[in-house]
Amino acid sequence: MAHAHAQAHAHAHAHGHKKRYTGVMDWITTVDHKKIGILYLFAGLLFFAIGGLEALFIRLQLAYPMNDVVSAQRFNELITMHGTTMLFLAALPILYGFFNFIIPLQIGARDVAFPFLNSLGFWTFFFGGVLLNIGFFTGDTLPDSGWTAYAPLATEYSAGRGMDMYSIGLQLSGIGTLLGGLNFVVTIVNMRAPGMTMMRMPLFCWTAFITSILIVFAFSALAVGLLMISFDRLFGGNFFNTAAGGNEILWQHIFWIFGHPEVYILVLPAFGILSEVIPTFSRKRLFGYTSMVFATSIIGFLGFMVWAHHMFTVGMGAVANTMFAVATMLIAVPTGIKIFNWIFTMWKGQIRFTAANLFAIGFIPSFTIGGVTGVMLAMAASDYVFHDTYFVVAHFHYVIVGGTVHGIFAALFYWFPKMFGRTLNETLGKITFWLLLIGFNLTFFIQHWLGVVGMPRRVYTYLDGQPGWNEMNLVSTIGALLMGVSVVILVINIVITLMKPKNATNDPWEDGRTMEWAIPSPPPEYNFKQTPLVRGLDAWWVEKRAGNKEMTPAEPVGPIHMPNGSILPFIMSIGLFIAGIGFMYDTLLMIVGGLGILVICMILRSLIDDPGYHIEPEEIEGKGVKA
Amino acid sequence: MAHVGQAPAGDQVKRSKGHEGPRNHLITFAISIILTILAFAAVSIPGISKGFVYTLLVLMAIMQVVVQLAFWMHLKDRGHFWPTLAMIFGALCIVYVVASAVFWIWFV
Amino acid sequence: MVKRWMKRLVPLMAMMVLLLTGCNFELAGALAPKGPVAEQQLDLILWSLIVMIFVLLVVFVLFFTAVFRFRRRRGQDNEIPEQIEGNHKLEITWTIIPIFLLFIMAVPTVALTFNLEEEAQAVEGQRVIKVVGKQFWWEFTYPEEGIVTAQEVYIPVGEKVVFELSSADVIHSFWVPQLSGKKDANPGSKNINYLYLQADEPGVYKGKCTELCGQSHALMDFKLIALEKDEYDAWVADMLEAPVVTAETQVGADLFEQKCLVCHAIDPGMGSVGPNLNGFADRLYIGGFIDNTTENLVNWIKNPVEMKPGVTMPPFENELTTDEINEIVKYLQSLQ
Amino acid sequence: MSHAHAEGHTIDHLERATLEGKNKILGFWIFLGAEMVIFGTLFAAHIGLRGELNGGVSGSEIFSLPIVAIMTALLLTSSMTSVLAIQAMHRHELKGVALWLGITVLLALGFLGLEIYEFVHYVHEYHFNIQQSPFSTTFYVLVGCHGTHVAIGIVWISLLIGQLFKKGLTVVTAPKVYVASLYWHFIDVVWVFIFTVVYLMGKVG
Repeated sequence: MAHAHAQAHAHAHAHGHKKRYTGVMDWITTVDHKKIGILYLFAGLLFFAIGGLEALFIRLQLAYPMNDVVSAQRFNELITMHGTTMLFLAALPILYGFFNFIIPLQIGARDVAFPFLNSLGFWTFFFGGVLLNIGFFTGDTLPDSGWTAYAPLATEYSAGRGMDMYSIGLQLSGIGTLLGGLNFVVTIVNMRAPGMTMMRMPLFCWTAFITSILIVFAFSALAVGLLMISFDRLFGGNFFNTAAGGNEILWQHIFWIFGHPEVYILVLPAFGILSEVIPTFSRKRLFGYTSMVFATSIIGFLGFMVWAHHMFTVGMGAVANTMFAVATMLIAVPTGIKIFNWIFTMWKGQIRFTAANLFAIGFIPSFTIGGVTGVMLAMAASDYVFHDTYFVVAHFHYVIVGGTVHGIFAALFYWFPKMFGRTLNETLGKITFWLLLIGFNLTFFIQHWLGVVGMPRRVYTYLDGQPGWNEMNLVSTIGALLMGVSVVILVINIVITLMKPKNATNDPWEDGRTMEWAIPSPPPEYNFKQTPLVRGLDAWWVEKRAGNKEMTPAEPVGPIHMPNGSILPFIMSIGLFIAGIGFMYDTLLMIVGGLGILVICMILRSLIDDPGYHIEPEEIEGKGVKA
Repeated sequence: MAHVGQAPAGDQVKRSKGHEGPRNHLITFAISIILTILAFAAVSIPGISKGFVYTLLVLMAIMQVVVQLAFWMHLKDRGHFWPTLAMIFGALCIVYVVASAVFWIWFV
Repeated sequence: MVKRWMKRLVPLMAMMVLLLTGCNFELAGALAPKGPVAEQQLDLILWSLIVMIFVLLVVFVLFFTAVFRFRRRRGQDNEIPEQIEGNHKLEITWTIIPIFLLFIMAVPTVALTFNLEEEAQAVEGQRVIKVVGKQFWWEFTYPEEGIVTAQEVYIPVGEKVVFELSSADVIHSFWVPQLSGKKDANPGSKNINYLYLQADEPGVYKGKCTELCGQSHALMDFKLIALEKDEYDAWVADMLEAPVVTAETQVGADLFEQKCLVCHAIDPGMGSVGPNLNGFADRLYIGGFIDNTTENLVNWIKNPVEMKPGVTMPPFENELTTDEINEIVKYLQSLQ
Repeated sequence: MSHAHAEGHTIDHLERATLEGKNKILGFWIFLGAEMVIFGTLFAAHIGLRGELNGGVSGSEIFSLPIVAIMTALLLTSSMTSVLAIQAMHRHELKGVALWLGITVLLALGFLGLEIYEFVHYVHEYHFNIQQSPFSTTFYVLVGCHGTHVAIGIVWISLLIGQLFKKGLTVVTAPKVYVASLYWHFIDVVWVFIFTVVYLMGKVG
C-alpha cells in the first residue's frame, strides 16, 4: 500500500498529516477496519430488514389457499429478492462486519492488510446491493427467477430488466465481497502478532480464514456465471440458449460450484462465533481445538466437492449422483465433531445464560436438526422425493436461521460492548431469543411435513382442500410473524442501547479469552498501543491467569503509523454503479462515464502518494508497559 | 510494524549468488519456445490420431505452465508456501469445473 | 426387516403434526405411496429417519444434560473449572460412529439410486410416454398408440411405465408424489431424462411441476389417472375415434375452427401450440387445476390469464360474445 | 517502524522490504488464484460448447495458425522481458527496469493489435460474431476476457513506468513492479492454454 514510506530508511516522524473528516464524510472516507466493520454491520442489518419484510409478505401470501396479497409475478420477485438479499446482502455482510472489526483485534494487528481495498470492497458491495434493489425505485420488474436464476428462465424467459439487475448488481456486490475475502486471507497470513502461530489463532479467525479462501475461489466462479447470463441477456450470447445448441445445465453446474461453498461461507463463521462465545460463558477452553481446526478445513475442502447434490434430479446419471451423495454425507462427520466439541466445552464448565450465550446454545439443537435433514437430502434416491419441496425450504432455514442467524445474533450480543462501548439490554435480548426460537420452529418444523406430503417450493399459492395444507401454512405464517416481532425487539434494543452513555469495561463479560478483550471498548483507532506478544492459545486468558492487567508488549511504545482516509473508494464504487446502470439500460454514455470515473480514480490512486500519518506516543493516553 | 507477522523464514535467507542471473530465465524461455513450436508442429503434421494430439497438446501446455510458474513467477523459491497453495487450489477448482462440464455435456 | 418399525413411525410423526395443527389429518403425498417406486423411496426415507432420530437423541441428551448440570451456581465466581484440552478417545469415538452410521445409510442409497436408474432405461417393448413441459401445462404423447393429450395422463395399473421427459421452454420438473420421486424436464434435445413409475391401485394421482418455471409455476398441475387394463384399452380406443359433430354443436365447431384451431388441435395424434383438446369432455380439470364445469370453462375462455397468470392463451371476452363462447363450450363438452 | 533491519538482509528484494510490500505480493497471488478459477470456468464453457456451431463456421475453418504463432511469440517474449525488468530492479537499475517494461508494453500492443485484427477479420469474412453459435460466444468471451486483461496490463504497466520516472525505485514502487510482472506472467500462462485449447485443438477439430 502506498502509505508506506516513500524512502527506504528509518525516519518515521518526518512526514504526513492526518486528514480529519467529521460526520458523514468521516464514514465515507474511512479506511479504519473498525469503522468499515460497523458500516458492514449496519448495511447488513438494513438489508436484513428488507429481506425480512419480503419473507413476511411471502408468508402472508401463503397464509391462506388461493390468497391474493400479492400477484404471482410479485411473489416470484419476492422469493428471488428474499433469497438474494438474505444471502448476499444481509448474512454475509453482517459476518464481514464482525470479521472486519474483530479479526485484527484477535490477531493483534493495527489494521487489515489493505485498508483502502477494504473500503473499496464495502462500497462496491453496498452499491451492488442498491443496484440489485433498484427496481423498487424505478418501478421496473424485480429479479424474478429465483435466487438460483436457472437458465433459460432467467435468460430468455424473464422479461423486463429484473434479471439484468440480478446479474449486474450481484456482479458488483460479488466483486466487493471478493475483495474483502482476499483482504482477510492476507491479513490472517501476514499480520499476526509475534507469537500468534496459526495453531494459536482463535477459532473465529480460523473459520474466517477458511471462509475467505472459499469466498475467493467460489465468488470467481459466480462472477463468470453472471458474466455469461449478462452476455446471454444483453448481447445475444448463446451460452444457455438451447435452441442454438447452448446448454442450460452448464449454468447449474457453475452456479452450484459457487453456491454450495456459499452455504459453508455462511455457516463456518457462525461455527467460529460459537467457538468463541461458548468457551467464554462456560469459563472453559474450547474442547478439542485442534480437531476443530481440522474439521473446519475439511468442511471447507469438501464443500467444494459436493455441489452437484443440488442437481440430483437434473439427470446426471446414477454414477455421478451416488458419488456426490456419498461425498455429501461425509461432511456430516466433521460437522458432528464440532457439535460434540461444543457440548463437551460446556461439560463441567460454569455456563452463564447471557443473551449471547443463549443464542449460541440455541444454535446447537436447531443446527443439528438442519444437519440431519441435510444427510437425508444427501441420499440421492430420497432426494428425488424431497427435492424442490418445502422439505428443502425447512432444511436450509434450519441451517441458515438456526445456524447463521443464531450465530450472528450471538456475535452481536457478545461483541456489541467491544464495538460500541455499551452492553445490549439482556432482558430484551432474552425475549428476542425465546421469540425467535419459538417463531422459527413454528415456521419451519412443520414445513418438513408439508414438503413430504407434496407442497413444492416457490409456489405463489396452493389449492384449497388438500389435507392439512391450510392449517400447516397458517401455523407457518404465525411463526414467521413471531420471528418478525423478535427482530423488531432486537432493533429497539440496539437503538435504546446506542442512546445510552458508553460504560463498558475492557472485558465486560469478565471471562474474555481472546485479545480483543485486553483493550478498551471501543478500541482506539490504533487498536494496541504496543503490538502484543502472544504466549499461548487464548492469549488474554493466559495473561489474566498470570495476573497481568494488560497484554505483554512485543515492542516499546513508539509512534504508530496510520493510513489516511480516502474518498476514492466511494467514488470508484459510484463509477461502477453508473456503469452498471448503463449496461442495464444500454446507455453507452453512462457505461463510458462510469468506467471513466473508475479509471481516473485508479490513476489518481496510483500517482498520488499518501504516506499516512503518525500517532505520537504523547498522544496515546496512559503509559505503555516498558518492553 | 515491520516485525508484525513475520512471513516464513525463507524471506530472511540471503539467496545464493547466481540465482538471480539471467541464465535460468533464458532457459525457461527456450523451453517455452521449444514446447510451443512442438505444439504447433503437432497440429500441422497430418496423419496423427486426434486423441494423441490432444493429449500431447495438453501435456505440453501443462509442462510449459509449470516451468513458467516455477521459474518466472518464482514459485520454486522459498517463502512461497501460500502462493503455491493458492495455485494448487485454483488448479484443483479448474480441473473439477472442466471435468464436470466435459463429463456432463459430452457423456451424459 | 425393520420395515414394520418404520411403518409405525409414520403415525407417530403424524400424531406430532396433528398435535401441532389440531386439524383433520391424513397421510398424503409421498407418505401414502401407491406404487413400488414410491414405496422403496419411502422405506429409504424412513430408514434414514430412524438413524437420524437416534443421532438427534444422542445429541439432545448430551446437550440438555450439559446445559442443566453445568450452569454456574452461586459462589462459583472465583472458581475456575479445569481447562480441558480435549480427549482423544472421545474425539475418535464421535468420528468413527458417524462414519458407521453414514455407511449403513449410504449402502441402500447407492443401491436404490442405481436400481431406479437402470429400471428407467427403456427396453424393447416397454411402454414409453413422452412428456413435454410447457409454460404452464403438460403435453403427453403415446408414440405407439398415436395419441396426444394434455394435463391428464392415463396409464394401466400394475404395469411399469417409462416417461421420457423434455421441455419446450424452461426447465420443469415432473413429480407424482404418490408414485415416484421427481425428475427434471429439460429444454433442448440433449438433456432428455427418463423416469419410471408404476401404479398398483387405480385412481387419480396428483402431479406437479416442482421447478420454478414462471408465474403460474404453482398451478402447473397435472393428473395421472391409473386404470385397470381393460378400461385403459377402452380409453385408448375412445381417444382414437374422430370427434363427431352434430347439428347441435355445429356452430361451436365452426367457431372453434376459426378461433381456436390455430393453437389447439383436436385430432388424436397431433401436437399443438396449446393443449390438444381431444376428449375434452372427459377431462376432470380445466388448465390442470380447476373443476371442469360449464361455468368455469366459460370464465376460462373469457379470461384465462386471470385464473392462471402468465398463460399464453389470450382472453376472448372482447373478441367473442357470450353466446359464441357458450357455443364453443357446448362443442368442447361434446368431445368425448 | 524499523526498516533499518529490513534493509539489511533483503537488499536484492526491494519489493519485500516492507510488510506492505509482502502483503501486496501475497494478496496478488491470492487474486491470481481467483483469476485461475475465472479463466477455468470460461475454459469449461468453451470446451463443453465448442462443438455447437448452430450452422455457423467452425474453428478449423477460420483459425489462421501463423497469426496465432506470431501472437504467441509476442506474448511469450513480453513475459521474458518482464522477467528481465524484475532482474534489473533487483540490481537497482531504474533505466533497465523502465526499458524492459517499455519493451513489454510494446510487444503487448503488438499482440493486442493482432487480436483486434483477428476479431474484425472473423466478423467481416465469416459473420462470426458473438451471436452466431455457442462456439462463437464462448470463443469471444474467453479470448476477449484474456484480451481485456492484456489491455488492462498495458495501461497499468505504462502508468507504472511513469511512476518509476517520477519516484524512482523505492519500497513503494518496487512491489508494484513485481506484482505487475506477476500479472503479466499470468496472462502469458493463460495464453498458453488459450492457444492450446482454443486454437490448436480447434484447428484439429
